[in-house]
Formats: sequence, C-alpha cells, structure tokens
Amino acid sequence: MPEPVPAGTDAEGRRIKASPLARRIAQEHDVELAQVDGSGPEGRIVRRDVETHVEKQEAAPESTPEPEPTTEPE
Amino acid sequence: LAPMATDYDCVIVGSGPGGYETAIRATQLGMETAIVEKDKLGGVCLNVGCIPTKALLKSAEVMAETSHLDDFGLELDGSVSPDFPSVIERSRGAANQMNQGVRFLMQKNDIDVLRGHGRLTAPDTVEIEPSVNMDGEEVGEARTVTGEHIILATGARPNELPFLPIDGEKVMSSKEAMLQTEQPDSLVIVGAGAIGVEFGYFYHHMGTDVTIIEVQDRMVPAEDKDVSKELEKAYTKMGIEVMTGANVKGVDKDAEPLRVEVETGGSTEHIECDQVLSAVGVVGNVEDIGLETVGVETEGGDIVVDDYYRTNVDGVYAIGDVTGAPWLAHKASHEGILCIEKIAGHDVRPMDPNDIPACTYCQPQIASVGHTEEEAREAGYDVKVGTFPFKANGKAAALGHQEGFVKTIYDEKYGELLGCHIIGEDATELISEVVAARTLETTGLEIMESMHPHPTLSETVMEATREAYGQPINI
Amino acid sequence: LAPMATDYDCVIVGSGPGGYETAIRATQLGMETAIVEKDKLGGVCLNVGCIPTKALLKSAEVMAETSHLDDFGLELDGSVSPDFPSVIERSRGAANQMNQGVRFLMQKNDIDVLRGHGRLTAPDTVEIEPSVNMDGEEVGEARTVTGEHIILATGARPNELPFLPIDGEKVMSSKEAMLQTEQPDSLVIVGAGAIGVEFGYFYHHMGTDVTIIEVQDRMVPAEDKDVSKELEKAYTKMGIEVMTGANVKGVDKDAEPLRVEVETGGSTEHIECDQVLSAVGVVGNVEDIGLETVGVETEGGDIVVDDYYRTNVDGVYAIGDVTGAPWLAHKASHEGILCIEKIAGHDVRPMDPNDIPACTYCQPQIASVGHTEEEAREAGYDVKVGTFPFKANGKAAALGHQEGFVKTIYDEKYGELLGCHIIGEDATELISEVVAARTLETTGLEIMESMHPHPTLSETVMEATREAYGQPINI
Ligand SMILES: Cc1cc2nc3c(=O)[nH]c(=O)nc-3n(C[C@H](O)[C@H](O)[C@H](O)COP(=O)(O)OP(=O)(O)OC[C@H]3O[C@@H](n4cnc5c(N)ncnc54)[C@H](O)[C@@H]3O)c2cc1C
Ligand SMILES: Cc1cc2nc3c(=O)[nH]c(=O)nc-3n(C[C@H](O)[C@H](O)[C@H](O)COP(=O)(O)OP(=O)(O)OC[C@H]3O[C@@H](n4cnc5c(N)ncnc54)[C@H](O)[C@@H]3O)c2cc1C
Repeated sequence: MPEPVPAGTDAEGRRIKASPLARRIAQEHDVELAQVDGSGPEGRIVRRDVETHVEKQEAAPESTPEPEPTTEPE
Repeated sequence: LAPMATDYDCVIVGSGPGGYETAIRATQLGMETAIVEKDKLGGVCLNVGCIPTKALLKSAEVMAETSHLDDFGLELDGSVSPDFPSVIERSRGAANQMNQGVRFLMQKNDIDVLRGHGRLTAPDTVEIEPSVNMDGEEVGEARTVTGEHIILATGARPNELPFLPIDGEKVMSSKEAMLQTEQPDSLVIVGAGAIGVEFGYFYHHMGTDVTIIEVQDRMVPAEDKDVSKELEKAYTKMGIEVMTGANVKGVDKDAEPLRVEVETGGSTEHIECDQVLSAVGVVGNVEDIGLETVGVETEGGDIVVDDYYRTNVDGVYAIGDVTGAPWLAHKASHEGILCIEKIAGHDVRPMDPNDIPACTYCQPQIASVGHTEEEAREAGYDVKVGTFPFKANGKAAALGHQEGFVKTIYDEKYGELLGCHIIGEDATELISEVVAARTLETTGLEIMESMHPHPTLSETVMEATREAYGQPINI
Repeated sequence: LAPMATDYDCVIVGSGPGGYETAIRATQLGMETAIVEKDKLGGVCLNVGCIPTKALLKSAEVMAETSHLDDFGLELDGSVSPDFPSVIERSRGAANQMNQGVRFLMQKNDIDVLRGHGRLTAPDTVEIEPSVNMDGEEVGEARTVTGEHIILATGARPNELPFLPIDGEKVMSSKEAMLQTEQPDSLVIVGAGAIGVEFGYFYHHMGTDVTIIEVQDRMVPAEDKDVSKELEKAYTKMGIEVMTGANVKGVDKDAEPLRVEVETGGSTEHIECDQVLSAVGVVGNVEDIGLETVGVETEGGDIVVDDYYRTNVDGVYAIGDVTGAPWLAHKASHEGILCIEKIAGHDVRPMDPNDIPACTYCQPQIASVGHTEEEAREAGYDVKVGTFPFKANGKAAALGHQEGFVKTIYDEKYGELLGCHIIGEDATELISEVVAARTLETTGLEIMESMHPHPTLSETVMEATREAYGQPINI
C-alpha cells in the first residue's frame, strides 16, 4: 500500500506547500520539492510545476547541479 | 495617433449565467461594462433551464414522498394530488425570484443593461435592435455601442430533429414542457439525457404516463455504464417505460392520440400519446450575431475559442453554451470569469475539462466528474476502482433512500482521482467535495484521511475510496 | 526468555464506531483481532445515537413538509398525522439494519466477537464476564483473553445533573426519548446542544409542546455565534419555546404535570410539562474496566492519551468518546484507524482537532469545521470573513428552503481556511467539501476555482469564499 509522501521542508525548515499529486510525482522522479517553483496560490507546488521541472531536467541535464554521470565500463 | 476610446471596456452579449457573472467580475476588475440582452435577464438557466426545472422536480419529490407516508410512520387520512397549474406557478415563482436577483445585481454593480438583440458590426462594435421577449413584450431600442472587449455569451437553444419538428404544442421542447399549465395524460420523451430523464421523473410523479425513448443502448449515455444500468432499474421500478436502442422515425400529428413511430430491434412500433417532448440536446446561438461580418470562426455550430476564450478575431471572445459541449451553467460562468480575469492580466489557470462536474436531478440523482471507468482505461491508465452502495450507509438507511452507489476511479501509479460517479440520494451535492479535491490534486489517501462527518451520505465517497485502495470498512 | 504469546494481536473493548472500525482495519493489517462487547454491536452510535435519531428526524422532516403541501403545488384532501409508535418502530428498523451490518462485517473480517463486560486485569489481559444487554438479555460467558495490544473503546453515556436525576420515565435521557412509544403532550428539554435541539425538532413536529432550556446565553453554544442566533430565530418561528441564560434548579416529580423550576434573569419560573429530557452532555465509561488495576491515567473522567492514542501504560490504548470531547462518531473511528495504523508501523499524521467537523441534524441543519470567528480572532489571526445567505442560492429557491447562511473564515496572510460554519438546508453534507479542502491545505483561491455544479447548495460555500476575498458574485 502506498504511504502518504512525507512533507518536504525548505531551507528554513518550513513545510513546503505542495499538492499530494505533486508530492507523489516528485517522489517518483527523485525530485526535491525545495528545488521546484510553486505556481499555485501562496507558491503551492502543483503537479504541473513538478512535471515542468522534470521536463527541464531531462531537456538540459547540464543545467542541474547533479554529479557527472560516471561512465560504466562496457 | 491615440486610439479612439470605446464606450465601454467590456460589452457582453447575453445575460445567462455566463454573461451576467462575467459582467459582475468585470466591474470588480475595474472595467466599465455593458450587457446586451434580448430576452429576460438570467438566460436559459434562470428562466427556462436549471432553476425552474429544479423547482418542478422538488414538487415531484414531495409528491413521491407523500405516496408512501406510512413508511415514515405517518398516517394519511385522505389523499394528496398535484394541482398541476400550481406546480407550474411555483416553478415560475422561483425563476422570477432569481431573475429579479440578477436585475438587482446589475444595478448594484453599475452594469448598463442594454435591452435588445445584439450583433457585431465590427470587432469592437455591437449594433442593438429592439426584440420581443418570451412574454411577447417588445423590449429595447436601436443603438450602437463599442467596447474594447466584446464577449459573446449568447448561449444555446433546444436542438430539433429533422423528422421531429417542434411546434410547441404537440411536439414540445423543454421550454413548453415547463411552462404549459395543462398536463398530458401520456407523454413520450425523446432522449434520455439529463433533460429527458428529469422531465420523465417530473411528469411521472404528476400522474402522466411516461415513455422515454433513447437511440443509444442506455439511458444517460454520457455517464458511466454502471450508472446507466442503475438508473434504468430505478425508472423501470418507478413505472416509467424506458426504451433504449430505439430509433424514433417520426410522429403522426394528425392522429389523435398522436402516434410515435419507433424502430427497435429491427421492428417498428407505434406508441400512442398526448404529447411528445423532444429532448435531444442543444445548438449554439451563432446566427444573426455578426460572426460572418467580422469573420469569427465557428466549427460544427460552435464558436471556436482558445484556452482563454479568445476567438480568432482580436478583441472578440466567446464563453458558455455558444462554445459547445458540455452545456452547463457552471461551465459558462467559470469560463466567463476565467476569460475576464485573463483580459485583466491575471495569472489564470486554464480549465481542465475533467474538472467539470455534471449533474442530473432526477431521483436517484446522478453526479459525476472526470473519466468514466471505460474512458480511464481507454486513456491508458492502470486504474483501481472502488464502489460503495448507499445500502450500506447509515444516513441513507435513516432517510429511507438506499438505492444507488458511488464509484471512484484512481490511477494506480500516483493515486490521482481520475473520476467519480454517483447515483443516489443527494448525489449533486456530494460531488462538490470530489471536484474540490480534484482541483486540489488529491490522491485517494487524503480522501480517506479527510474526516467525513457521521452519519452523512458523504461517507460513501470515502468508503468507495477505501475500497479502491483495498481497505474497505463498511462493506 | 521468549515472551509468552498472547491469544490475539489486538483486543478491542467496545464495538461502537470506534471499536468496530478499528477491528476491521486491524485484520486488514494482518492482526488477529477480538472485540469485546457487553451490549449490542455498534455501540451508542448505531443503537441509541446517531442512526436512530436521524431516522426519527427524517419522519419529522416529512411531517414538516406535509404541513404545507400547497407551497409545492400539491393538494391535501384530508390530513396527515404522525403515528408515534410507528415512527419509533421505523427508527428501530434503521438501527437494527445497521446493527446486523456490523455483525456481518465482524464475520466477514474474521473478528472474534466476545460477548460480555470486559475489564483489564493486566496490561495485556482482559477478563470478561456475562452482562445484560439493552433488551434485558443476558449475554456472554466468563473467560479471560490476552492481547499484545489492548484498545479501550468503551464510549460514553449521558451525563446527569445532580439536581436532575434521570429515572427514565419522568426525567429521561436521550435513550428513553428515542425508545419510548408513548408521546408526551409537553416536554421540557434541558440543554440546547446538538442532542437537545435535535429532539426538540423531532418532538415538536410529532405534535408535542416543546420548551428548550439552556444555561448559556445561546443555543448550540459550541457553534459560531451567528449560527446560534439564526437557529434561535428558526426555532422560535417554528413554535418551539427557547429559554437561554436559564438555569434549571430542579423538577418537582410529585406534581402532575411535572413542575420544572428555572431561574432566569434573576427571577424564578415554574414550567409545567409531562416529561423532561436531560440532554447535558456525556461522561466517559471509565468505571469498572480495570484502569486502576493496571494504572491507566485519567483526567476529568477521560482516559489520557498521546497523539497516537497510547495511554501511559505500554500496550494499552484508548480511542473515541472515552478519551473526551468532542464526542463524535467520526472522531472515534478516525482515532481508532490512526491508532491501529500507527501500531502497524505506518507513517501516520496526527489528527488536527480543527479538522473535525460537527453536525446537528435539526432543520435548518448546522455543520461546522475549524475555528469560529471569535476563536480565530482570539487565536491572533487577521481574518477575512465572508458570508452568503441561502436566500440568494438558486437551488435553495427551487427547494423552498431559503433560511440560513454559510460563513467562511480565512487567514488574511496565507488564505488558510480557518473555519466554516453552515446553517441551512443540507449543511451536514455541504461541510464535507470544506473538510476535504482543509485536509488538502486549501486556500480560498482553490475553493473559488473549484467548479461547483449549478444549481447546488454547495455553491454557497464558493460564494461565501468569494465574499471573503472581496469578489462576491451573487450578492
Ligand atoms: C431544461 C434545461 C435544464 C437545464 N438544467 C441545467 C442544470 O441543472 N445545470 C446546468 O448546469 N445546466 C443546465 N442547463 C443548461 C444551462 O441552462 C446552460 O448551460 C446555461 O444556461 C448556459 O449559459 P450561457 O450563459 O452560456 O447561455 P444562456 O443561459 O443560454 O444565455 C444566453 C442569453 O443570451 C441571450 N441572447 C442570445 N442571443 C442574443 C443576442 N443576439 N443579443 C442579445 N442577447 C442574446 C439569450 O436571450 C439568453 O438570455 C439546462 C438547460 C435546459 C434547457
Ligand atoms: C442521542 C445521540 C445522538 C448522537 N448523534 C450523533 C451524530 O449524529 N453524529 C456523531 O458523530 N455522533 C453522535 N453521537 C455521539 C456518538 O454516538 C458517539 O460519539 C459514538 O458512539 C462514540 O463511539 P465510541 O466507539 O467511542 O463509543 P460508543 O459508541 O459509546 O461504544 C462503546 C461500546 O462499548 C461498550 N462497552 C462499554 N464498556 C464496556 C465494557 N467494559 N466491556 C465491553 N463493552 C463495553 C458499550 O456497550 C458500547 O457498545 C450521538 C450520541 C447520542 C447519545
């Protein structure tokens, strides 16, 4: 059974407002909510925001501060 | 060169729920606003649609309840019967109260009400000429006004089948069916959509012999299949004749009683009746409003608009029934408010068609939002479906209305609430929780976590969700 | 040394909505579960609480509606009157149906039902002895069972004022008031909380002369002040005598009719009546269940628990009415499910007391969640408050139930939905949208964005919200 996705917190430790769907999708794609801009009321993160974030990440992986992918020996 | 100033910031053509609510929001946003109306304020919805029909249905419901008072422990010494003209009069009273309300709102919000038939002569110009309203009174005077933004909210009117022309007496539209003060002994209703089944319920409880004929293979074909099945069961039990997969070919109007020709299962039947109600959808009012003059695009009889209700012509917008299905009052006003807020530069979110609820106010009531089970599967979702019968709900037992069920459809992967389908007592009110939850991007978990007061019918939504998640309680 | 295995993973004492729903959830979570019940399955709620009272109220509502059939365009030739014993019988029918349902659920879920009075003798041991149920039948047999987790869900019973002892005949509790088959000509109800006003509405429409006496300065004192005012207006109009700020001093039971002594505004009055209903809250069933034996802490008559319903004694939990106010069925089951999921190791979110809705099923109905306006201000919030009257709602007009309003309270800063208070038709169903939205951390903007179907009563929630945000439409 899927459990409720725990609430993320921002840099100041406050609970990040995000819709339940946004949280689940973020979890699925290993996205940290703190990196997503919320477009809903009071900056609430909604599904669209996470999806846009994921698309951007996929389109321009170099722009995200992720570690360089290590090349596996063939 | 400075642009020539227009008379108004915004001119709205049509004062239905789309038009009048948009006008109010426009003035709140600081716009000088005028509304053009050729008939009564409030449009179809208030005058010959939503409100008066719900008033009729209430009389029918009370009639239905008084037919088995002993089930409530009450004793009827004598009899109860509908006084048909009074029932109609009560309905008109509700319509008039609402209509007065809109008049008051227009005044309160400083909206200029321009009576008459409006027609675009240029993208920023509406020519108005006197018209005749539904009471046969001539209203308005000839004039021309300009507006920076013109919003067309001219609505729709009953559709007519070529072989079933509406004459308003023998073959009626919904309008005559709600206005006439003489009651037919028998009535054939063509079309088992929302309007058809609502009038079926109403006339049945007024004592008319009702037959409903639907060309598709089930009643309320826009709803989930299980809902159709349940409704058909209820109607048949009630004593309403229901024919599905039946094709009306025409009506012999010279015969007395009328003879309706129906093709069903390969053979032809003739059904006798006093009157026929044609309830086969609506068509947009796109004629004679100057669309061709200014070059506004239409498709299949609907004005074509983008996500923010802009037509292809700059400065000209369209909202509500005239933009096509679903033909619903709340869709009209939602679109209008969205349109005008976008014009005012607000950051608005386009409407998701799956967030539009649809309601049918017969008994048992029907309400739904989002995908049917079939649609969800066709859209490629892995779904988990949960249903819960009103029979197992405490309040339904207390009320003595135990027919029907709730069906909830969730996406297996993220738990998105893909659709909800309710048939049963008070369904039309229960759906609002689901719509709000969808708008807030709920999953099933929050619906289960949300404390539904006991005993309420709303618990069925939670219980159906629990079933979808494999954790049913009261079933 | 391996620990000695217990008979069950979980033993629950009490089969009210708290107990029985928890038992079902426990088995879903893979626990061997037993439930101990000394009376009927389903507790107060199903047998002498929520369900039977709502059945009575439905009869009263139908009676109320038939008293003005002409308003619906219907003609009554004769008369309608309640057959009191049949009304009671119908209510028992609803209770029994639900009670049978719980029996079925226990079987279906493989839960051992152990009849008799349960009592802790050790933190993991419940001693059971035969008891007598509400029908006077002896049930159960002596035995002792052990459980790794023991959940106390023993509920509560009507409170008794020292100067108004309940004898079940002249001075009744809610239980006798819903079971007796003889109807008093006149009734004094002490207490204008939910139970008092519900019985007031019921007996009034059965034809009894009703006086409601409340010591506080308003009816339903737990609700928002404006709601109290509206209810008092409605009750007075209905013909129910309401005395607030009035202190019952005692009742002369030897007098015939009874004489109730009331102190009000400095003077003393005597009210004559056939019967008195004491409706002054409930007290937890904490006696004779072994709390002292195993050292379970109580405070003010309630078992003390933490956020996950753990008592101070390891392995012993308590949920529902026995843990204190608010005494509500949905709180009991919510607590139970939360408690058992926590035991099962789930990551559960503690309940926010402001998410618990409260409902009163008189007409007009009352429902609320979160802070009252007063509480919100006292809590230091800058609030924006919006109200909307049912008078301006289309469906209310169609139904002919236009009394009441919705009041929404939002935080000025973030738009949090701090509270919602509804008095009017179908309030108890309308509140579920608000509860779900609160659970989903809505602001007013999403409530406005959510498409409320037209025409529904639920639109009033949206319209009140619009008013709070300074964008009212239909007012
Ligand atoms: C019997 C019936 C029952 C219904 N029940 C429901 C229901 O329960 N729930 C629901 O959501 N929907 C219901 N509907 C549908 C609902 O009435 C419509 O969806 C709604 O009225 C659409 O609103 P609108 O503002 O787009 O147009 P309309 O309400 O159709 O208003 C259009 C207005 O524009 C005016 N107009 C048109 N052309 C011009 C012109 N050239 N110049 C000036 N004025 C013009 C018309 O006179 C009219 O007043 C029902 C419809 C019918 C027929
Ligand atoms: C007239 C009335 C109307 C009400 N209406 C509503 C309403 O509309 N909505 C609402 O939410 N709430 C309502 N309530 C309150 C509601 O009934 C309670 O909040 C609810 O029943 C509490 O559930 P519970 O499981 O905690 O306890 P209960 O329902 O009280 O169940 C406790 C059970 O434990 C059993 N028990 C107790 N001690 C022992 C023991 N030692 N051994 C074995 N068994 C034991 C009892 O016999 C009982 O069956 C109403 C109450 C009353 C009196």
